[in-house]
Amino acid sequence: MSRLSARDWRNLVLVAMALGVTACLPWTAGAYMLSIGVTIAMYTVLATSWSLFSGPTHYISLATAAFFGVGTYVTGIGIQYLPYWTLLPIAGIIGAVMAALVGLATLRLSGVYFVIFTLGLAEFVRQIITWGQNISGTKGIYVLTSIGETHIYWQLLGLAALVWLLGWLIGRSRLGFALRIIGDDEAVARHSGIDTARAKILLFMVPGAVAAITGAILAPRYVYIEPSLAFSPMLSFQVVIMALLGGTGRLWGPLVGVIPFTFLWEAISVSFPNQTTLLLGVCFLVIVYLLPKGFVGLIDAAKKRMGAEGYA
Amino acid sequence: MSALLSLRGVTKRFGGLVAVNAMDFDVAEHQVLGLIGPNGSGKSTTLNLISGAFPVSSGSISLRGQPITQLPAQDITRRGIARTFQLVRLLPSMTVLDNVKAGAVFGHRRRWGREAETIAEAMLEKTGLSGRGHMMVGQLTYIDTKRVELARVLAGEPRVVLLDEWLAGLNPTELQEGIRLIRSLRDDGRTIILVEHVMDAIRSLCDRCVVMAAGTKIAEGTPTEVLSDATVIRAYLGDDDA
Amino acid sequence: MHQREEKIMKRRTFTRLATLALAAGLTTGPTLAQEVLKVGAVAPKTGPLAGGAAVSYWPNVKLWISDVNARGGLKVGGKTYKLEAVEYDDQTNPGETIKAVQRLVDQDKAQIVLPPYSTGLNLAAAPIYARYGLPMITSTATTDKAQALSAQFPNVFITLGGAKPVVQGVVETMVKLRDRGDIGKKIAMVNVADAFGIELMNEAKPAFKQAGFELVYETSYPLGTQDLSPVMKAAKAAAPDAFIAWSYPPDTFALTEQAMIENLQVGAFFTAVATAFPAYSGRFGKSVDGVLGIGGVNADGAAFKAYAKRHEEVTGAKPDYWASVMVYSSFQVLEKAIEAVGSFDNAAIIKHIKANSFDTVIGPIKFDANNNNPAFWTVGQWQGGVFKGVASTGRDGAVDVLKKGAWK
Amino acid sequence: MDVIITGLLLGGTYALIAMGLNLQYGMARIMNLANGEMLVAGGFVAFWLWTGSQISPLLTAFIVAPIAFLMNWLIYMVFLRPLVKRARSRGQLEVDSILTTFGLSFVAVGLMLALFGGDYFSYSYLSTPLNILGDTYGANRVAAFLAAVVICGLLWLWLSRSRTGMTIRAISVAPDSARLVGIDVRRTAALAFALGGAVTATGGTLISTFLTLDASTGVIFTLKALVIVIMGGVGDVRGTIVAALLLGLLETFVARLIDPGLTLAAAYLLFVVILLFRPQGLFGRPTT
Repeated sequence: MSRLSARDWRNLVLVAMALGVTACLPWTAGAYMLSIGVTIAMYTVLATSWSLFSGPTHYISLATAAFFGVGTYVTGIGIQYLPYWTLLPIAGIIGAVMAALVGLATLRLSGVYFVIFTLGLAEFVRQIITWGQNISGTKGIYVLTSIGETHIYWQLLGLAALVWLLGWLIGRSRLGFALRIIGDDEAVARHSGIDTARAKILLFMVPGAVAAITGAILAPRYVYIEPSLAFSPMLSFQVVIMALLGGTGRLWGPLVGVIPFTFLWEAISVSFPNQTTLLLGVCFLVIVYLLPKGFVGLIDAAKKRMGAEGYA
Repeated sequence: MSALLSLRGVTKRFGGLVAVNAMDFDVAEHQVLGLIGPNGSGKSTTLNLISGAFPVSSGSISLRGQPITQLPAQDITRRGIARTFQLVRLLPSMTVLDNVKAGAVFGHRRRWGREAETIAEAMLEKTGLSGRGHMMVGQLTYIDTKRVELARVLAGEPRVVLLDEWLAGLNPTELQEGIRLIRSLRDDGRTIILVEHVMDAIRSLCDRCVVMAAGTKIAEGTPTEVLSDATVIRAYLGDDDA
Repeated sequence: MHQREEKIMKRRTFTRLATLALAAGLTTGPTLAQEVLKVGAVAPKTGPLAGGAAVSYWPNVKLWISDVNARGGLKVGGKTYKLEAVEYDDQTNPGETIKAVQRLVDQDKAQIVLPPYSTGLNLAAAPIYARYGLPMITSTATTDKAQALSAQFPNVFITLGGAKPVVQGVVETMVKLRDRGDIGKKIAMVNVADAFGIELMNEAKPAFKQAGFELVYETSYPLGTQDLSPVMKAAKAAAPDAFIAWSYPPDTFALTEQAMIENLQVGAFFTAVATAFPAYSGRFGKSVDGVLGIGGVNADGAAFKAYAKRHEEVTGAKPDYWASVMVYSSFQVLEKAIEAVGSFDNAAIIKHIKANSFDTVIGPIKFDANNNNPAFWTVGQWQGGVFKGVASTGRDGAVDVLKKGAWK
Repeated sequence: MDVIITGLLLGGTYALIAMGLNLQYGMARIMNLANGEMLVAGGFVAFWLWTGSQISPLLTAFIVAPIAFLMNWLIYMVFLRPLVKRARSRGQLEVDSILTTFGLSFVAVGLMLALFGGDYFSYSYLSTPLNILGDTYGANRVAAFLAAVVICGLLWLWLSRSRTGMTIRAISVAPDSARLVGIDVRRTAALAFALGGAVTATGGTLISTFLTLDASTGVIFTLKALVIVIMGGVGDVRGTIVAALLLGLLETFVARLIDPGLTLAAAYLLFVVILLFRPQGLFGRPTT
C-alpha cells in the first residue's frame, strides 16, 4: 500500500465531513425527504458497488436483483432465530459466495451471455425460493421489527462509506491495478502474469456481497417479503441506468448519477401519475443517447475544454 | 549445459490444418536463438504455443526440466517466460511508467510499491525511455511504443524473453538502434528467442538458429550454417532458381 | 352479449384517449367556492398487480369520490369539502408505495390517504400510516396474522379476512353439496406457488381431511406457467368429484378453459381470484354457470344493484363481484367515521371505527378486537350470469349453492 | 404419449414467442428487450377486433403482420440506427441496444396502458376439444402450433432459398465482410428487425387465443424468448425451433411426471447447463 499523499488525506477528510453532514438528514429534513434519502442511499450503494466491478471489466451485470432478493430473505428468515446484527454479515457472505459461483460459471463467457445469464439468475433464484417456500409451507414472511427509516438510512450510509473505502483501497491495491490492465487489454493482462478469471471473480464478489447486505438492511422496511417483490428485475436495470448516467470511470461517478435520477423519477411520478412508465422509458432513451459516458464523461470533457490543470 | 527450455514433438492443429508439426529444439541458458522461416511457416504459432497463448495439440514443452505444456499464459509468464506481441499492444488508459510497472508487478519477480517503481524506471533507462515515464502511450512514436513493450517484458525479470518480430516495421536508423538494444540484452546474459525476418539482425545477434517451413523444422545450426544450407534457400526463395 | 361489451369497449377506450389528451393540459377550471380536500391514493397502474388493481381498485376510487361530491361533498365539523383525488402509480414496488404515501402526507398535505392495493404493498406502507396515526382500512389485504399486525400497527383494519374463513366457507359449501348427494368425497386441489396460494392450500388440506374428504390429486404450479394442460389432465385422471384451485387471474382463466377442453365432469368447480371478474363471464359466457369462486356478494340486494349501475355509468366498466365492493365499502366506513367524528382528528376517527358498526354496500361492517372484519363473503357462484354469494361468515342474502352441470 | 403432444404444442407456442427475437438479435444484432411488449400488442389487437367486431384472430394475424413490419422498421430507423452507427464494437452495440430497448419496453407498456387500460383481457376462441391419438387438446393451441410450423417453415425456406434471405444470413454471420460484397448491411438489418417484429406480433395474436395477457406481462415473454434464442444458437432459425420444442417437451415432462412447481426452475437449469457447456448454443457457431 503506497503511502498516502497529501491529496489523499485532503480527500479523506472531505469525504468524512460530507458523510457527517448527510448523516444529520433525519433531524434536518422531514419524513418525506428521509424516505427519498433512503432511496438515494440504497441506489448509491448498489450503483457504486456495481460499477466497482463493471467499471474496469466492462461486464454489464443484471444480477443485482438476485443478490438483493437473497439478502431480504436472509433477514426475513433469520430475524426469528438470530439477533439482527448477525444477519448483515451472513447476507454478505452468502452474496459473496453466490457471486463467486456465478463468476466461476460465467466469466469465461463473452459479454452478452454474461448479461443474459445474470438476468436469468434472478428469475432462477426466485423459482427455487418459491418452490422451497411451497415445500416447507411457509408463505410470505413477516419482518416485524422496531427498525425505523432512520436506522435503515444510517446503516445504508455506513455501507456506502464502506463501499467507497473498499473501492478506494482496491484502486490502490494490486487487484485494482490488475483490473485496470484487464479493462484496457485482457490479452496483455494474461501475458503479464495476471490470472484474469480469478481477479474478475474476486471483484464480482464485492457487488454480490454489498447487494445482499443492502437487501438484508431493507427487509424490515418492506415488513412483508414475497418472491415477486424481492426479485423484481426492475431493480437490476435501474442500478445499471443510474451507474451509466453517473459514469463508471470515477468512484464518485454513480453518486452523480443516482441523485438526479431519483429526483427525476420523483418529479415524473408526481406530475404524471398515469404516464409514469411512459416517461421513464423516454428518460432511459435520452440517457443512453445523450450521455454515453455519463456525467463523469461530461465533467471530464468540460475540464479538458477549460484546460484546468491539476488532478481530479 | 542443460537445456533451459526444450520442445519435444510439439504439434498444433487448427481443425484439419497442421500449423506446427512435431517441433523439437532446445534453448540453453544465456543463448539467443533465432526462429526463422518464410511467412506462414509456423514461427509465430510456435511462439504462441510456448507463451501459452494457444493450447498445444500434442507434444511437450518444459522449462528447466519441468513441463509447462498445458499451463495458462499467466502461469507461464509467472514461471519466467515473457513475450512481446507481433502487433504492439500497450495499455491506452495508462502512463508509460504504469505500462512498464504492469510487468514488474505481475511478472516472474513480483514487486509492489516503491520496488516496482524503481525497477520500472530502471527498465525505462535500459530501453532508452528515461524521463518519459509520465507521458501517455498515445503520444509515443512507433519505436518508442516498442521500447515500452520491451521494458514491460524486462520489468518482470523473466528467465526467457520471446521477441515476436520486434524489429518489424522499423526504419533503417531505428533498426540499428533496435539491434543495439537487443545486443545489450544479450550482453547482460539474457536468454532470448527471436522470431525475425531481418537477416542481418539474425546474423549479428543469434548464437543458433532453427529454420521452419510449413510447420516443420528443416534446419538447425549457427546462422552462417543455416543461411548457406540448400534446403533453407529453396524454402525461402522457392524452387525455380535453386 | 357481445354488442354491449363492444359499446363499453369503445366508450372505455374513448375515455382513455380523452384523459391522455387532457393530461397534457393539466390545470382544471377555477375551483368552486367550496373548500377542496385532497384524497391520496397509491396503487399499481403498471407491473404484475396492475391487472387486478385496474378492475377492483382504481374505478372505486373514482366512483367513491364522484358519489361523495354528487351528494354535495364531505360534511366535516359544519363545513362541506369537495373531494379531489391525488393518484400515484407505485408500479407494484413496495419502495415506491412507501415514498408515495410519504409524499401524499408531507408534500401534498392530503387529509385522507386511502389504503394501497394487495397484501404486500399494504404491509410495506403500514409503518408510515402508523407513524402519522392515519386510519388504514385495508380492503385487498388477506392475512391470518391480524392479531400480530394490529398489535404492531393499531391503526390497521382488515376487511377482506384471512385464509382460514375462506377455506371454511369452501369446505362448508362442499359439505353441503356432498350431504345433498350432488358430489362424492373425492377432491382434486391445486394452488399457484405464491404466498397467497400456499397459505390457502396449507389451511385447506387439514380442513378437508377433517370434513371427511379424500384428496385424490394435489399439486402446485409456478406463477406465470404458460400451459396448465398437464395439471388438468392429471387432475382428470384422478376422477375427482370436485375440483378446487387456489389460483391467480391468469391461471384462473387458463384452468377454466383447460377444464372445458378436457370436459372435466365435476359436481363442483372452484377457482379463486378473478372468477368474480366481469372479464371471466365475458370470456366464457354461458358455460360459466355453476362455477364457484372466492368472494361473492348479495347480488340480488338493492344496494349492490344500485352500486353496480353507478359503477358502470361513472367508470365505464362493470365491477367485479368480490374485491370491488369490498374496496368501495371500506371507503364508506372511512367516510362515515370522519363525518361522525366531525373533524380530522385521526385518533378519534380510529377509536370511532373500532367502536361502531357501519352500513355499507355489502351490508353492516363491525370490526372485532383485532381490527378484523369477521363478516365477509367467502364463496360465490355464477348463477344466471350473476356471481351470487353462497357462503359467508355472517352475511345475509346467501343463495343456495347449485350442482355444477356439464360445460355448455 | 399425450405428454409428447402437449409438449410439442407448448413448443409451438414457444417458437412463436422466440422466433421474432432470433431474427432481431441473431440477424440485426439488436438485443430487443421490448420483444415481449410487441407480442402483447399483437394480442391486444386480436382481442379488440374479436370482442369488437367478431374478426377471428387467425384473420387478424394477416392484418397485424404488415402493420407490425412497418412499425418495427420505423423503430429501427428512428431509435436503433443511431446506435449501430455509433457502436465501435459488437459488444458495445449489444449493451447499448439492451439499455435502449429496455427504455422502449417502458414506453410501449406506457402507451398500451394509455390506450387499452391496465386490466386483464382474455377471450375464448376455438377453445373446443380436439381429439388427437385418443387424447383431447385445445383447438386454439393446435391452431397456434400449425401456424408456428407454417411461419417457421416459410421463414426457414425463405432465408435459405431467396436472395434477400441469403443477404440476411450473410449479415448475421459476418457483417463486416458482407459489406465488402456489396450488401447494404444497415438496410438489410432494418429489414431483418422489422420482419422479426412482424413475426413476434403475429405470434402474439395467435397465442392470445389461449393465454390471458395484460399491459405489463411482456417481460415474461421477453425472458422466455431470450432463453430459447440463446439455447438454440443466436442467428440460427433451426436452433430456435429445436430449442423451443425441447423446452416445451422438458417443461411438460417435468410438470406431468415430477412436480409442476419445478417447471420454470427446470427451464432455467437447462438454459444454464447449455450456456456453460455450449455457450454458442445447440446450433450456433463458436463466436471467437
